[in-house]
Amino acid sequence: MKRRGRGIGCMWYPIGFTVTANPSSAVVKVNEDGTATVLTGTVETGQGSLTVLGQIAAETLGIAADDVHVVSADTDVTPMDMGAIASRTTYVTGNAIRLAAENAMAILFEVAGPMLQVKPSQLEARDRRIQVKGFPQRSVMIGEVANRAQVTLGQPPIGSASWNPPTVAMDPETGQGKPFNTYVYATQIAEVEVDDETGEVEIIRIVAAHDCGSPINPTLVEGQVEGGIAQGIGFALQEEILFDGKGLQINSNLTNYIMPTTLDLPEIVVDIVNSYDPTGPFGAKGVGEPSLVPTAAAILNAVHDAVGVRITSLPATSEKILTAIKAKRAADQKQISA
Amino acid sequence: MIDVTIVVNGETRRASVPPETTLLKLLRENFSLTGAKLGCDVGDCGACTVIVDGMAVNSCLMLAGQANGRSVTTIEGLATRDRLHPIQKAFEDNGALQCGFCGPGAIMATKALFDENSDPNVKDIRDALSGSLCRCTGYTKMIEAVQDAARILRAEAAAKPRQLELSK
Amino acid sequence: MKAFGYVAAKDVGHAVALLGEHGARAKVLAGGTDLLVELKFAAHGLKIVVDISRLAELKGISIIDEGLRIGALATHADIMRSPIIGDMFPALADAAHSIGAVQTRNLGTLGGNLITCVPSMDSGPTLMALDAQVTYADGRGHSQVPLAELFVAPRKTSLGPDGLLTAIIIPKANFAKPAAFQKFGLRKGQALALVNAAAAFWVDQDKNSFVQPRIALGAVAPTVIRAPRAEAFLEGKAITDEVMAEAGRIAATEAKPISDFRASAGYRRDLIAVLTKRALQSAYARASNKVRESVP
Amino acid sequence: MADEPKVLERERPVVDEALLRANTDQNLPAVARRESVPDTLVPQARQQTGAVGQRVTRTDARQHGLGQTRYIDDLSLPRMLYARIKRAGIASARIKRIDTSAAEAMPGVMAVLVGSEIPVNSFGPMLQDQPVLADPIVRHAGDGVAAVAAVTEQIANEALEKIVVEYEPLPAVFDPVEAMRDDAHKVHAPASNIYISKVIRKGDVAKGFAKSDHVFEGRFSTQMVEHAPIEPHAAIADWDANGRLTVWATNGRITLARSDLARTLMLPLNRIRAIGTIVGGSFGGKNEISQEPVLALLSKKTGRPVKGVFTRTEEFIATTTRHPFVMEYKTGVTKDGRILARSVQLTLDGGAYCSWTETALGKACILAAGPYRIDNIHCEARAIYTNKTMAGAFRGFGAPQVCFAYESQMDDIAKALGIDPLEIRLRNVFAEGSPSPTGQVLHSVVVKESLLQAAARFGWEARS
Repeated sequence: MKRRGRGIGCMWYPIGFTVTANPSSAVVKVNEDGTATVLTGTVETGQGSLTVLGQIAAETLGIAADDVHVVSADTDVTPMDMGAIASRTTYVTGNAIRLAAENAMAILFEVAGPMLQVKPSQLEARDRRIQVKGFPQRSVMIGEVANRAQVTLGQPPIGSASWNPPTVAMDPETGQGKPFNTYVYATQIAEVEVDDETGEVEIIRIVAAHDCGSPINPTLVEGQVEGGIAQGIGFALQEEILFDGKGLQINSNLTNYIMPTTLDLPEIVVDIVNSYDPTGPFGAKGVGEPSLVPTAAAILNAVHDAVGVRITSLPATSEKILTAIKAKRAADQKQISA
Repeated sequence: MIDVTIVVNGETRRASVPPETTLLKLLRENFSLTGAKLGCDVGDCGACTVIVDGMAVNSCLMLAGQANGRSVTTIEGLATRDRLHPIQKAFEDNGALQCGFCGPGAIMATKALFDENSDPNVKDIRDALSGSLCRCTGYTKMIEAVQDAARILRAEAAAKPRQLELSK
Repeated sequence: MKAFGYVAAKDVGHAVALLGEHGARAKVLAGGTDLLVELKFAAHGLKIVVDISRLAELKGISIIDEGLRIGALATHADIMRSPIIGDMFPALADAAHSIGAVQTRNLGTLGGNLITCVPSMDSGPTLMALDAQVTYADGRGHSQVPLAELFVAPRKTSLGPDGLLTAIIIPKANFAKPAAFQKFGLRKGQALALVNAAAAFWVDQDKNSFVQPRIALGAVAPTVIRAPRAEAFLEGKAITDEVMAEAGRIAATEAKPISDFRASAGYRRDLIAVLTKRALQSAYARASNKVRESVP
Repeated sequence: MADEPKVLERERPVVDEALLRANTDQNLPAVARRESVPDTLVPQARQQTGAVGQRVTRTDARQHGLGQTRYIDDLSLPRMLYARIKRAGIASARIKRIDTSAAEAMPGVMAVLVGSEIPVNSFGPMLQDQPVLADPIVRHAGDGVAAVAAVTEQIANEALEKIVVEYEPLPAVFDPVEAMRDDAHKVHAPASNIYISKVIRKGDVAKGFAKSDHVFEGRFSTQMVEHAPIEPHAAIADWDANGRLTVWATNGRITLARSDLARTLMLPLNRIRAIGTIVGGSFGGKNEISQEPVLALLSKKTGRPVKGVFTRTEEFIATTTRHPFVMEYKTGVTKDGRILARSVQLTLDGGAYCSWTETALGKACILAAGPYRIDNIHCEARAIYTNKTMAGAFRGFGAPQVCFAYESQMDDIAKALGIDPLEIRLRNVFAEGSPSPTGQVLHSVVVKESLLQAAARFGWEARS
């Protein structure tokens, strides 16, 4: 018989390195037509980081994502970056790019001030224009300002900056300290069906509500969470590197290392929790790693809800679950007969 | 060495290769068509998927000699100079790919699905993509993209006869 | 892959001659989904690969005097798409569908699947439950044997070094015999069977009882096997859930599953009982639907 | 975030005509149509300001879809050679002798490399305990022992078979709990197998347990997992005539890759250029160097660029994995489900080398108590060497393991006390300003909101 159950997994997760400095540097160059080029030493590993970083630069410069080109991952060309790790790119590299863009913008404001006959501090960048705060009709195209800065005044609008999340070392005896500058939170709820004759788990759906601060790009946030859940499902139910008695791997291939396929994944619903972190770029934190953290917990709690067995060792293969179901039946029987 | 003549993306290509050359190697190394990827080399991951005589196959599991005289479509053969194939467009619009390495294979598997079934349901789509392993996306947006592409292609197919009429 | 020679066989005779000439140093290439994997990993001393994939005489699915002939080169996709099979032997189409994924089903052939002779093959049980025969060619000409006689041991068939499987035949007497296939793997897509099971039987409409029941099991013994005691138990019995469950339990005692990294022998036994029961139930559901369809 | 997004007119002071043409040529993509997005946001997100918050399509999506993204294995340089690494295939041994002569004599083999030729044969983000090629101790079966560069991959593979390695087998230890015993084989003799430990202590757990109405204990364990990116590790090294090294690598951290290369090769940093192309999936598995120094030295030896691409088998046996954990949880609660005390012991199986274990251990230890306000916490964690594939960085750094444990126990507690699983979490979760287990005052805390939002979307209703 198939039995349904539901389970919650709730978690917290930090952004950036543990205590250790993990700076990012960035260079933002506003071109003489008002487009921009960003240099970053991080690497695109599929998360969409270059897209997000371009959006952060664009937002700061008051231009559109398409106006920004991001150059990355070349130690001869791009400034240092601790890289695509620890869910830190949006938060740390994003802050560095925001600051670098602000520095480039400061040059443009200096140039635009006289053009608009106001002080630089009265200016803002918006809709590809530099405009007087509160008087959007008094404005000039960014490209015009950038061109004047570079070609007429000889002050190319180039900004660079670094950012490192502030931390406080942990006491070696008690671990007390501030290892990270910020954390994200998430809940996933799984609904499963367990076949009590075979132990097979079918995941019906997973609902995820993740905090990533304010999302820079909701599509990419959802993509991270959906992908993390798929990895979490593998971690919960299927995947395990196995060794023989001599320490040689038995299943070192994708035939026998059981990664989820399209047919193994349920419907996934992703919600982004309304949140704003003032320490992140435009309120953003990160989302890469946390996405898979609560998945196994949610699934195993749902299995427990469905058939009343607590699986304490992962992966919860159908064999483990059936064995536990049989043991529970035997124990229940005993209780009845006793 | 064996001589093979293959129509690749509509163009007749010839090569002389050692018999143990797979179709994947032939495409990538002899024809410089690097869209199909080597992910596992044993037909598990589907990153090397191409269409041979209308069928999606793992090009890592086919010898060049087996493909001799056949017609092969690779990811490079989908878009025209002016236009993305609707599947490619839908994958892009939906954010269906992340690292992108499985993309060419998944898109070719989708193309083969549409050649057989213009109105697939989610189950059909999951079945058609079960040979394309993806570690990034959880397949969710990929499936949405396939549904989108199917809608676009059906709409285009429905519009075609009308356009012909109008042009008369 | 290491170097080897390659010949595209012109016809069955040519292929058999090449196999006879090179013996163990020749391998047959049909779909290639197993062979290429083997060649990529094995430190083979292979001389030649005989490509039979273009031999038209080994293709096609058609009705002949003896029954249904499935050419050895019919791919799993061909079997899934065949209207004749869909109509008469949906269990066979289910088994084909459970193999690999689209890409490998388009390449992999029925003959190739059988000839690998791995215990977990998905094509074997249903065919065995339908009393299939296989035809083959070798230096002595053409022969036909029951499928069960093809299987000798894991990765070992009864064919000689120059033997070439040519077709699979399901006898006419079993046309539209209600049958079902069940498989249990470690995942739903691209799964290898931990256990698979097929059941086929006629229903005596008056007594609602089992007639000529067949149960075949995969991945639970050195080769695909029948479960004769379970079959004998069913013969003539009224069809009930309890009887089908009992047949499953008997079948579990007839198998000799092993423990390996995928599952323990004990778990495989549990699965045999469940899958056998479910195959019987599902075949019975098919039989009932057929009856309903035929009622005007 | 900025105001209402706007689609802008393309109005350019300079060279606008050319730019306009360029933009039309690009056939700018629209973004996904999703129910939650107002229609006005859908078209031309790439053209909108403010850019933040938009469903902008990925900058690499077009090339991904066309199959035009160039991953390392798609690149090839003139006169490029192919490298393969011979793996030990034995988990614990001393290499007595390596005979490469037969391989070197093969036509098409251009160079062979062994560990003793590597200037500084060790690397690692925290402890530099991992050899580039084992010399002389093999600590897990996936250790590389020799490498070959040849004109084709096929020849390189055949050459590997001709390299003869003579091993003296050493005792081995595979179970982390066994490895902690004094008499266990020392993976990095004479050092202890317990190579990192960490403690977090807050309040007084003994008192907390004493005050608790119920105490729950549980032991949980998790397995070793592979990142399994679809793209295998790949790199090309080109040591040019000026003594400058360029390395294209599937590496998510080129800054670190360059310093590791400089260290292992004893080169100044300015003579190394590390380039990361788009990586075909990492998940933490491509956070450190692996074959890059080998390729560099083979390139130096041959004066030709050298490419190396891991096989799928090598992806499993020769790259990092997720740490298996053994976790002991003890939790004291009041009868209404408030957690008063939690003690946790974590044992991490680090495999043969440290890699990113320190980070996994640290994060696991900090996060082990869960997102809950608990006044009394004691968490101890230690990492253990075994003769297995090394564990390292993997999406979540120990958090999925501890979350599995603390959330499983949370449901057990809820069930025993007859409290709804959602409710018991709501009673315990952090709020804005809550102190963390390390005494940090937390800000931007929305854990309660995430619970309520997920529950609402799921349709969670308490059962009586």
